[in-house]
Amino acid sequence: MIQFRNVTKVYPNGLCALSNVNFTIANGEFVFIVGASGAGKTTLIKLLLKEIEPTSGSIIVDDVDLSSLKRKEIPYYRRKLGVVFQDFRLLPDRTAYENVAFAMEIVGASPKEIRRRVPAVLSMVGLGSKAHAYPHQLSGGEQQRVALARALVNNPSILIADEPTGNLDPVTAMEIMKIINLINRRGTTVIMATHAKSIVNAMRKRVLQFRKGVLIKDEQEGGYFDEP
Amino acid sequence: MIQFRNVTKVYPNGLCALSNVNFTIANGEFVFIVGASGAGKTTLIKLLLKEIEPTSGSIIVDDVDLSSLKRKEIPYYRRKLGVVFQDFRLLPDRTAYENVAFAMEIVGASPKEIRRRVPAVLSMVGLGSKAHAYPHQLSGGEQQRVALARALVNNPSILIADEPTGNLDPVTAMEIMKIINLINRRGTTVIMATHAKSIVNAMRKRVLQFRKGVLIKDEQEGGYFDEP
Amino acid sequence: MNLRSWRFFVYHGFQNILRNRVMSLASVTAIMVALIVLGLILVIVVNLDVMMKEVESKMEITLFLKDGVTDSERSSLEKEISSWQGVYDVEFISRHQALEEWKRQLGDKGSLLDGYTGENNPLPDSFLVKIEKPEYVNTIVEKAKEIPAIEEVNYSSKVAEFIEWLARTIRLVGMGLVAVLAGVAAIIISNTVRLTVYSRRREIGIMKYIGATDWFIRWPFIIEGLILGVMGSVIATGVVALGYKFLLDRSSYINMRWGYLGIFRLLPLNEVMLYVLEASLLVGACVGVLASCLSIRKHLRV
Amino acid sequence: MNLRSWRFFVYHGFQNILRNRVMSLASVTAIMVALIVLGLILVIVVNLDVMMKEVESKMEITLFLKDGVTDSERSSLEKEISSWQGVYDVEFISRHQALEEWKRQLGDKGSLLDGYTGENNPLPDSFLVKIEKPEYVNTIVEKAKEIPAIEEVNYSSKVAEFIEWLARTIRLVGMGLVAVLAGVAAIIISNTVRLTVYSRRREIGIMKYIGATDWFIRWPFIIEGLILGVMGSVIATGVVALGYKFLLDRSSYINMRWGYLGIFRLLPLNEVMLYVLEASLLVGACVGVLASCLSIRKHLRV
Ligand SMILES: Nc1ncnc2c1ncn2[C@@H]1O[C@H](COP(=O)(O)OP(=O)(O)OP(=O)(O)O)[C@@H](O)[C@H]1O
Ligand SMILES: Nc1ncnc2c1ncn2[C@@H]1O[C@H](COP(=O)(O)OP(=O)(O)OP(=O)(O)O)[C@@H](O)[C@H]1O
Ligand SMILES: [Mg+2]
Ligand SMILES: [Mg+2]
Repeated sequence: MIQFRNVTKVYPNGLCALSNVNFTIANGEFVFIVGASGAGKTTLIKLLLKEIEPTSGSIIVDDVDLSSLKRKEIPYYRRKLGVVFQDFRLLPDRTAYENVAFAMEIVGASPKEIRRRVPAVLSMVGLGSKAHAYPHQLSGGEQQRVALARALVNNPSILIADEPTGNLDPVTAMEIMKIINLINRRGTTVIMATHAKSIVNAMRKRVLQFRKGVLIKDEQEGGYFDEP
Repeated sequence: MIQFRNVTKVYPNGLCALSNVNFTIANGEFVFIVGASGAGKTTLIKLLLKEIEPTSGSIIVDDVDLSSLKRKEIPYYRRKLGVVFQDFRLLPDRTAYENVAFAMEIVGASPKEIRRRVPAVLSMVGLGSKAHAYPHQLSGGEQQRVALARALVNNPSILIADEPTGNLDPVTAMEIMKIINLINRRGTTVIMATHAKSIVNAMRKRVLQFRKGVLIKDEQEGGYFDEP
Repeated sequence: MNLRSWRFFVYHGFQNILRNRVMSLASVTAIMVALIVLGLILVIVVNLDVMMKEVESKMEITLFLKDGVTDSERSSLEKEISSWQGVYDVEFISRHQALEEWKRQLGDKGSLLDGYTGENNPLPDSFLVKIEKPEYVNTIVEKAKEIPAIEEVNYSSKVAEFIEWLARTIRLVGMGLVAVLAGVAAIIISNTVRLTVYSRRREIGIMKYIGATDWFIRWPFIIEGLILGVMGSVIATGVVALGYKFLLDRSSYINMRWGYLGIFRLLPLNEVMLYVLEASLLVGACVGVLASCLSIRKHLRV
Repeated sequence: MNLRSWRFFVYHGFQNILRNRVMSLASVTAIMVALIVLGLILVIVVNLDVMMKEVESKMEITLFLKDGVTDSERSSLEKEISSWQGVYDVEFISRHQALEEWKRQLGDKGSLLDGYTGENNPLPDSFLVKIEKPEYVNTIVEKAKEIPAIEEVNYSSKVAEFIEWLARTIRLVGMGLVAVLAGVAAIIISNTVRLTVYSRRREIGIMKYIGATDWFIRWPFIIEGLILGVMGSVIATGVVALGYKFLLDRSSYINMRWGYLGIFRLLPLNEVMLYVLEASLLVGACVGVLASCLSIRKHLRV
């Protein structure tokens, strides 16, 4: 369960990226975070990842207040989350395979397990043939899918995806959404920030819409609402 | 005028990203480059920018064969092009303003001209208020718009944009497309790689569609054709 | 930390080096350069040290005789001393000669000594003993001290004192220089590693965001630092050894010209190089590891 | 390249430094450290050089007299020489004394000279002239040579020869060390700049892709290298100067102990530091610029 309680984030330069945000996401839910460019979607995800701290308010994940997490506990908390970053954040000097394997090495998986699971996840996102390419040898969409594979490989209990289809053509995007939906059906909570109106409208899931840091809509089975 | 003549690009690892591509783009045209992820769109743009060399075939821009360009002439050739890169390529240690101003400094614009033009272009892409933020302080869509502003600031005769709306919500994306369309009406050739089906279908411009490096469709007033 | 993790760290330590060849090469070069200088200084100091000790001990020894030693005793003593191993000349200097010499040394003020003549002469008779090789000095001094007719053994002089001081100074300055250079090496290496880490701060950030623990991130860097340090020190020792070998091969000429002074004798290769290898391995490894540790710390705060 | 471009380059050179503080600090430290070592060596060599020259020249001079110089001529000559500036002692050594001394030096083989006695003695009479300060040596030698009664002027000896050799060796080794360290500094600085450039290869790439000419990209880096080099050398000179000042302030104790040997006299601060400043500015600036040039070249090939 994820809870945002009166969360406000003001960046050091005085910009208020989120103001007084409240919501609760139950385990196993599928939630779209939408909003115009600069609305605060990525900020919300960074807060959830404890990459940045809220200026006020508290964020509670599985009954733990993130602000009470000790430095040492943070890595273990993050392992619960699988994250697809908007800027991918792949290790530039490792191949697609190694990038995904690295996420498993971190949690201490055995080499055997790694050899079994990594190729499976890579071919799930349609990159079976590109396993040994370095990020700079991959197209934008391919990099994005490597990021997704890395997020999924450890079977996280929460999948957070920031614009995971931004660099994908509609067909590939739909395939990716099918995978994410499948993951969600197996019990993983999914939080996905996106601009893809067609996807949001097609999936009919819960939608949290932001405008300039304010949560303006929280709708079950919602659609993408174009602001004036 | 831009001409691709039997252009083939095989990457050093043996991957054929473009095979035997032929097309001609007249001055002042507006062309969408579409295709699935990994179809070769970015490769095409990199070739046009002389960032990479074709394996065979020739690329002719304004009657000059790119392969005949001397090292010294390349920068001057590139100044004719305004490019929005898929990965933005902003200078991380300069503000939005400075990134755009830098493109003008390169061509030797006067400080006065720079002070006049940069804020105008930034507010055109809707970033007037974010002029003094560094790239890491900007959201994904904002960075993309800085990249667009930089591409436009020198009034290039050819605008090349790789996925310029990938990180933008539909409303902002439409505004950006209006700007690009306006630029095109003023006589600038526009070449835009994109996945945004709705935009392609709405604009009714010439569409070049690629599949695995092969040009499979070249249609005036075309639409986005979902492959099976 | 189980074995698998360690294999992982070592593997990635090496992989880091191979993947970032430019950086690694730069680091190794910096370490190597610093350690070459260190080695050079060490070689010079060790050699100078030994040389100076030789000069110091290659002194003439003066044996002062007791009063009332008879001429026959004297000449048998002279014969005995001459027969000792390492002695190549024994010269008798009578108290009268000694007085003359003293007067000469005093120059102007020689007249002060005019009061001393004949029986008045306060100086003792003495032998001036010249010694072949410095190794014998101590034995000879010991032996001489045991002879009852000998009052006192004196093997120092103003010049000897000065040379001693010079040796001490060179040793001191040399050691100081070595210390300074070790510091220099440390700064350079830590800078290099800091740059390496700095240039990978993005990577470090990524690792953190996908749930790597601090130590998991740290170890490969530390091992990388260790490897770089050890590589640098091995290469540096090799270079210094080659240079020294070259000098040794050439030293016959120098010895030909100045060998009779007996002080320019270079130590054998293996003797010197052991010091150098030890010192540079120690410095290289420690500094590599320390530099890594310090450098990562800052960038782990995310 | 007009004035505006230059202002732009210099501005961006400085801005690069300010924006990449970690890198710049690291670079300046590396340059500084290298130049401090360089300065240190320079200070030592310059001082040793002067010291050794002093020791060399602080010799006793022997003036050999012509045959047939009468006693009265001799004593008036002795008085004249004594009156020369810088002479503090003149001692007459008769040919007989000289022969005795020679015999003594030959030791065992002294008997070879037994054939020489009285009129047979092949040695000339001589004066042993002791000189206050080394500056006077040359003048005195010149003056002495002009006196008709003086056959020959001899101011060298085995010891003098050795000291001369030592001085030459130290000068040589010192110069070699300075050369090596200049090389070291060059390598370190070029490494540092290479790392800086390497870490900005993305930026360089971006500039190229938006149409910047090679020189437009190069200049700010070159100016950055220049600034870093100059900064490093100024700081290094400062540090060396401070250290040297400290030593100077302390040197009174050393002078007290060994001053009578007259060789441990440190050169005044400004005299030494001028060398150091010049050398380190030159090396710092040149290497900074060269390193930048070389480093950028590779990354401009895109
Ligand atoms: N480090 C920062 N310092 C200052 N302001 C920031 C920083 N990061 C983001 N911002 C600002 O906060 C606002 C919200 O940014 P955020 O990245 O959350 O937007 P977003 O909803 O993800 O937008 P997009 O869809 O374009 O990615 C933006 O206006 C942005 O400029
Ligand atoms: N440097 C490279 N070395 C090897 N293969 C490469 C390299 N760059 C791209 N490729 C491959 O070439 C193909 C075309 O890549 P390109 O970047 O042109 O695709 P794209 O059409 O832009 O895709 P996207 O929409 O995902 O950005 C991809 O399969 C990619 O993996
Ligand atoms: Mg975002
Ligand atoms: Mg692409």
